[in-house]
Amino acid sequence: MSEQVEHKEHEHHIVSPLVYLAILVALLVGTALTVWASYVDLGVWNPIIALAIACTKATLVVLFFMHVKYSSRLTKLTIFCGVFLFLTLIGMTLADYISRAWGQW
Amino acid sequence: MDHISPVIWQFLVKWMTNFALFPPEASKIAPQMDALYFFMVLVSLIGLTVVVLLVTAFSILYNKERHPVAEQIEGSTLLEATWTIIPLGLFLVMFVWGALIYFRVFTPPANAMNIYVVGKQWMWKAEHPGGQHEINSLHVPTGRAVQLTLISQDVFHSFSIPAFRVKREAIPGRYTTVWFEATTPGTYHLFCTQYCGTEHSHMIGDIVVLTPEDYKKWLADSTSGASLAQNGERLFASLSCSACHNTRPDARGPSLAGVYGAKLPLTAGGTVTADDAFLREAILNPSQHVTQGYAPIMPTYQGQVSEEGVIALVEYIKNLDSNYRIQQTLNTTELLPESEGTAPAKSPAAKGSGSQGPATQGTVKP
Amino acid sequence: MSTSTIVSLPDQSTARIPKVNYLSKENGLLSWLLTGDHKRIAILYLISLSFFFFIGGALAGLIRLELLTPQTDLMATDTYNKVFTMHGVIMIFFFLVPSVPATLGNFLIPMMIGAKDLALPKINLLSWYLYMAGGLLAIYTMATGGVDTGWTFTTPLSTHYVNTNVLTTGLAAFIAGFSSIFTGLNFIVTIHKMRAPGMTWFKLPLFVWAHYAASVLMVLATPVVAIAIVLVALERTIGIGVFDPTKGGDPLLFQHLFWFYSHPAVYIMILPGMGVISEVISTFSRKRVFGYTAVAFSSVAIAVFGFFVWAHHMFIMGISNYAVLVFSLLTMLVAVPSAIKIFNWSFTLYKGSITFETPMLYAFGFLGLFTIGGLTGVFLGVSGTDIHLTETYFIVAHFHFVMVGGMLMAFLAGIHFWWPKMTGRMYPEKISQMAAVVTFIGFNFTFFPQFILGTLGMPRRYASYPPEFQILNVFSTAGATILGVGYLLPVLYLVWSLKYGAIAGNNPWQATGLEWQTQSPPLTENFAKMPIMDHEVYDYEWLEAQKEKEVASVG
Amino acid sequence: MSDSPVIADGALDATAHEHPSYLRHHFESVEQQADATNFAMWLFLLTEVMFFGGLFTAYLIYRNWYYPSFVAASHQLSIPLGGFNTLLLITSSFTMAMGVWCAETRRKSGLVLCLILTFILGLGFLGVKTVEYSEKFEKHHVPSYHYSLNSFLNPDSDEAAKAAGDKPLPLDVARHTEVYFSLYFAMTGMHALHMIIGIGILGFMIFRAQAGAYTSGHVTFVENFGLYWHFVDIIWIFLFPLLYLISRH
Repeated sequence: MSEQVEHKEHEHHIVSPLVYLAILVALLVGTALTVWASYVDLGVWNPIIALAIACTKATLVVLFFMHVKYSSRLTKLTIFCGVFLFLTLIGMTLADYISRAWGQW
Repeated sequence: MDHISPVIWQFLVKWMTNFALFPPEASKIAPQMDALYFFMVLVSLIGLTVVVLLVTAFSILYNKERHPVAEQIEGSTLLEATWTIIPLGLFLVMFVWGALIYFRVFTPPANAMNIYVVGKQWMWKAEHPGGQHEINSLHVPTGRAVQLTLISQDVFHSFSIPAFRVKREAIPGRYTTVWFEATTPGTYHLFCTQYCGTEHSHMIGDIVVLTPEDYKKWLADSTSGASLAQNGERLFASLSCSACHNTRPDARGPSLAGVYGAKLPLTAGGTVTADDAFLREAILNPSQHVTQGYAPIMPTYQGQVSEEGVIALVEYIKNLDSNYRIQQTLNTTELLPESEGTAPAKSPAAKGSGSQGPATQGTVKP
Repeated sequence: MSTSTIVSLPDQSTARIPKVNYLSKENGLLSWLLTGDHKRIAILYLISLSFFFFIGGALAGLIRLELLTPQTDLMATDTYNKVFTMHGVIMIFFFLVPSVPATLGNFLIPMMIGAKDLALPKINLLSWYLYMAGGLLAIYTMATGGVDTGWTFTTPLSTHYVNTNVLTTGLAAFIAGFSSIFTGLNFIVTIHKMRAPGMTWFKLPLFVWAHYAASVLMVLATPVVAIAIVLVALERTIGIGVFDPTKGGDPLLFQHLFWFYSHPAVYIMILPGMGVISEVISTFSRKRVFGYTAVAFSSVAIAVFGFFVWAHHMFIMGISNYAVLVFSLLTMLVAVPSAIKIFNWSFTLYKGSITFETPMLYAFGFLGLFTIGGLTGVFLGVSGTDIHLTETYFIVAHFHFVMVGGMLMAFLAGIHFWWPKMTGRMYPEKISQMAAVVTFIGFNFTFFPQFILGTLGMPRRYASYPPEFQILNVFSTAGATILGVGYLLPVLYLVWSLKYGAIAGNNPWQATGLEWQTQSPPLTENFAKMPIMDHEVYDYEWLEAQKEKEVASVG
Repeated sequence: MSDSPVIADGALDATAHEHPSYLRHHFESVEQQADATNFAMWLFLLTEVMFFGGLFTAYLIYRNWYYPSFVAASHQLSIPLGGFNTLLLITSSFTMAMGVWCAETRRKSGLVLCLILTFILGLGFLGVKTVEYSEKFEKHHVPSYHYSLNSFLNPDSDEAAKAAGDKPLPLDVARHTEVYFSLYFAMTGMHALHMIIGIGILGFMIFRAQAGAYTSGHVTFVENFGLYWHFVDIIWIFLFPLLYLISRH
């Protein structure tokens, strides 16, 4: 339905090289940041920060290098489904492992 | 009669005499499980009948001869809602009922008698607390809650007693438990139901349910001389466990008296209830379960003790109500050449935070 | 059966199979092996699937023969173990998963949505080659000693305790998995991007909806079992320790990963079958499917919920009790959409104008057997009864009711239903109706006793069993022979009909789908001109009007 | 319901006018083709996400179980090498994105250059990985029957462990480093496999690009390969902190 209309309206968007360059710099800074953060003792926050930086970097790559910012709703929905199911797999499996430690009932 | 082939005749006779729709109910949980089972069968039959009736009736009423022109109908939200909500409601009733039974099957009562079962390719080995061993059979008394603590030495096995309606996997590397209370004396099937390799179908045995008197007799007849805890004690001594786990003031390990069932604070943070599974883990992977106040110096015993050995040790530790037993072990240890102990400490006072005592048992996490 | 029939065959004296069609366009083996035509690939699949089905069926026959007596007298236990393992592997990975999607789905989805082909024809051909590579590897495995882990490859049995061909079988399943991923991916892209003008989502036939739902499962679930197999292979070869309890791994993790695929996999197997049933019941009651949107969305609901229930295969395996509660509850929810479907199909018959051709008989068989299969699934999803019934013949019976009674019935319904479209010729009606009835009877004889056996506690995968179970096993084996006849008959008469069957014409069933509005067998491009969907789906009034117009223009 | 025939005339208009050679017969238009293949690529990446999903699940579970072992084992990895590899891969992602841009704006020599750069960076990554792997081989840190616990039991004998200031691990904790290395090799190995496949395709693309295949308006292949390459990059973005940067303080 909507896609038929959609792919007419979304003209092929060409991202400027300057944006790519900016993203590259951001990614390199992110890498430096994550290495630096790992040497600082932040307790439980260490892995959380590392993952947060990684997620940000991944989002940047997905949005700009992979053009998702300029893509159709269908592509965005597809990625959302993928991430959702990925989290389901991890979340529900981990839920079993974590709740095993709660003992019998 | 002579025109009926004898083979078929035999077959029919066998059928008539052996025909059963469900196994005998020989445990306390069996009638409860069967009640749910028959409720579900009933619901299924009604559901199936409704579908079959609908299809048959419509096929007769609206076949092409009777009803040459079809009437186009979009659907009916009301009807659809009906057959969404009614099945959902029924399924939810079954879910709750089933969950209650699941809860019962896997929550042993506090006074249950514990029997250890080790599964290995392809046999079941049962270890009674009194030291009786059995292979591919299990003797249990009626009227007494029996808890099985299962473990496998190699692959997944599954300990299934259809007459009791209980079944539990024996997993390598971890204890699992199940309990039952037998009600009717007799001999019942024991199956391994998880596929475990070549001789899977021969990993079977008998569950012999005896009256309490007969059971006592059986226990007396089949004793091996030493109880499981005594075997554990011997092992405890020969592995030099008592070199550290003693009651001396300078002991390097926590005293184990009364440790079973206590809540222990861990170095890594948090507390843990010392149950069978924890004791097993603490013997095989001690460094990850260090009790607060002690250095992580205990060596692992993985690969040095068989599952049966671990079971004996666990049983021994479980039965250490006071330090008296350890004292005795210590005395035996002194006979061993590598024992470093001097005279056993006289003070029977428990040392260290290792044993918080069963008094704290009431504060189990909900 | 019934005297009235809707087959409106063209006059036999003048009827001809259209000269130009996808079968006659090119000749020679190469034209088949290098084809990009979805219809030809579907035929390739149909032939190879049937081959694997009969190998799997022969193995099933051996299993039933061995179980005729309580002793292990026909074969040794390890032979028996290999036989049931190969039966499972072949039937699941090489028959059930690809059965309806790869044959009927491949053939019909582009035609139903008015496209010339699937979006990625080369990928489609590639998935057939992957399928064949996997299948032949499985056969090779069987010929060189087989494998005896059960189709579930349970660790640590599969990694450390057997010395049979686990690696090659795993590789075969891995390759077949990618074949199924590519098929699913192709379907999703095609359904999204290749629909004819006017073909909106709610004008898609329910067959397409069901395939869409199944494809989502194929694409998202299959890779998880792929990685599980890779890890098993690595554990077997170089001895890494992800699942190995002696190294600190957790064998239950393998089960989690395996069932994350293998539970949705049963929906991959059954959903396309449900799509077939929707088409067949609608056509032969000449009526729009009752509650089209409900049936469409229930397919999607099954696919979505299907992802969240996998651990109900592990209720007694030592997962946490809290997880048992959650997964059991979710399992109850996934049962509901199937119930909706059953009732909607039943009510499609209401005020219809029903005829009883073979596909309809198979569909009725499906309704009954799938109802039983689905309801007994609830017995296993409820945590309490699962304790007693799991790992026994009850589960075997349940699975076969759903898969053989459901999926295979649907597959046969679909093959008969679209046979005229695929080949341009009718199958012989009387004998095929008989075959449908024989299958139904044989099926019930074979698998119903297994429910009782399971309740009595007979464990599955046993080569020998206590003698008191013999009676029911004899019933089951006797039924299997009837079932075997029921499956052999269609092969014989369908092959016969290729040459001697009556010429079908465009639309022998007076069905409404776009695939019926073109010649049989269709052109390589499917339609002479690009179709435009200007009517509703299952629009029998539109079809009537079309027919009148045709008559008027001819007259 | 209208009575118009299902087969419409004029629908063939789209194919009536001249269409480029790369338009496959079953598509109506170039956009439809590009859209469809792009969507297919995304779906394929979804399967890849789930493929790695199994590994990430396993990683998280065992990291929770055996945290001390994971810490000690991760100290065996070299952050400079890993960081350098991250740098290489991110840069290669950038050059790949630039390649797509060159293809879109029809700059042939630019495209070839970008592809060659990506190719070299990718090879560089694999080269560094080989160095890392061979070090693990020498130290017997590859999980197998020859796995050695020496670095963890006597950290003083091991440079990396000494540098990280590791204390000797008890035997049972040290044993579980094997689980870490199992996952390390499974995850980086699968990643490297994807790199190798990608580099193979890149090599093929360089030749095609030199022949001008992607600079005549048909950029789908380059774009889709770009998606794959970026995906491989993303996986590494997660692998690096998860495997290398566990508790370095």
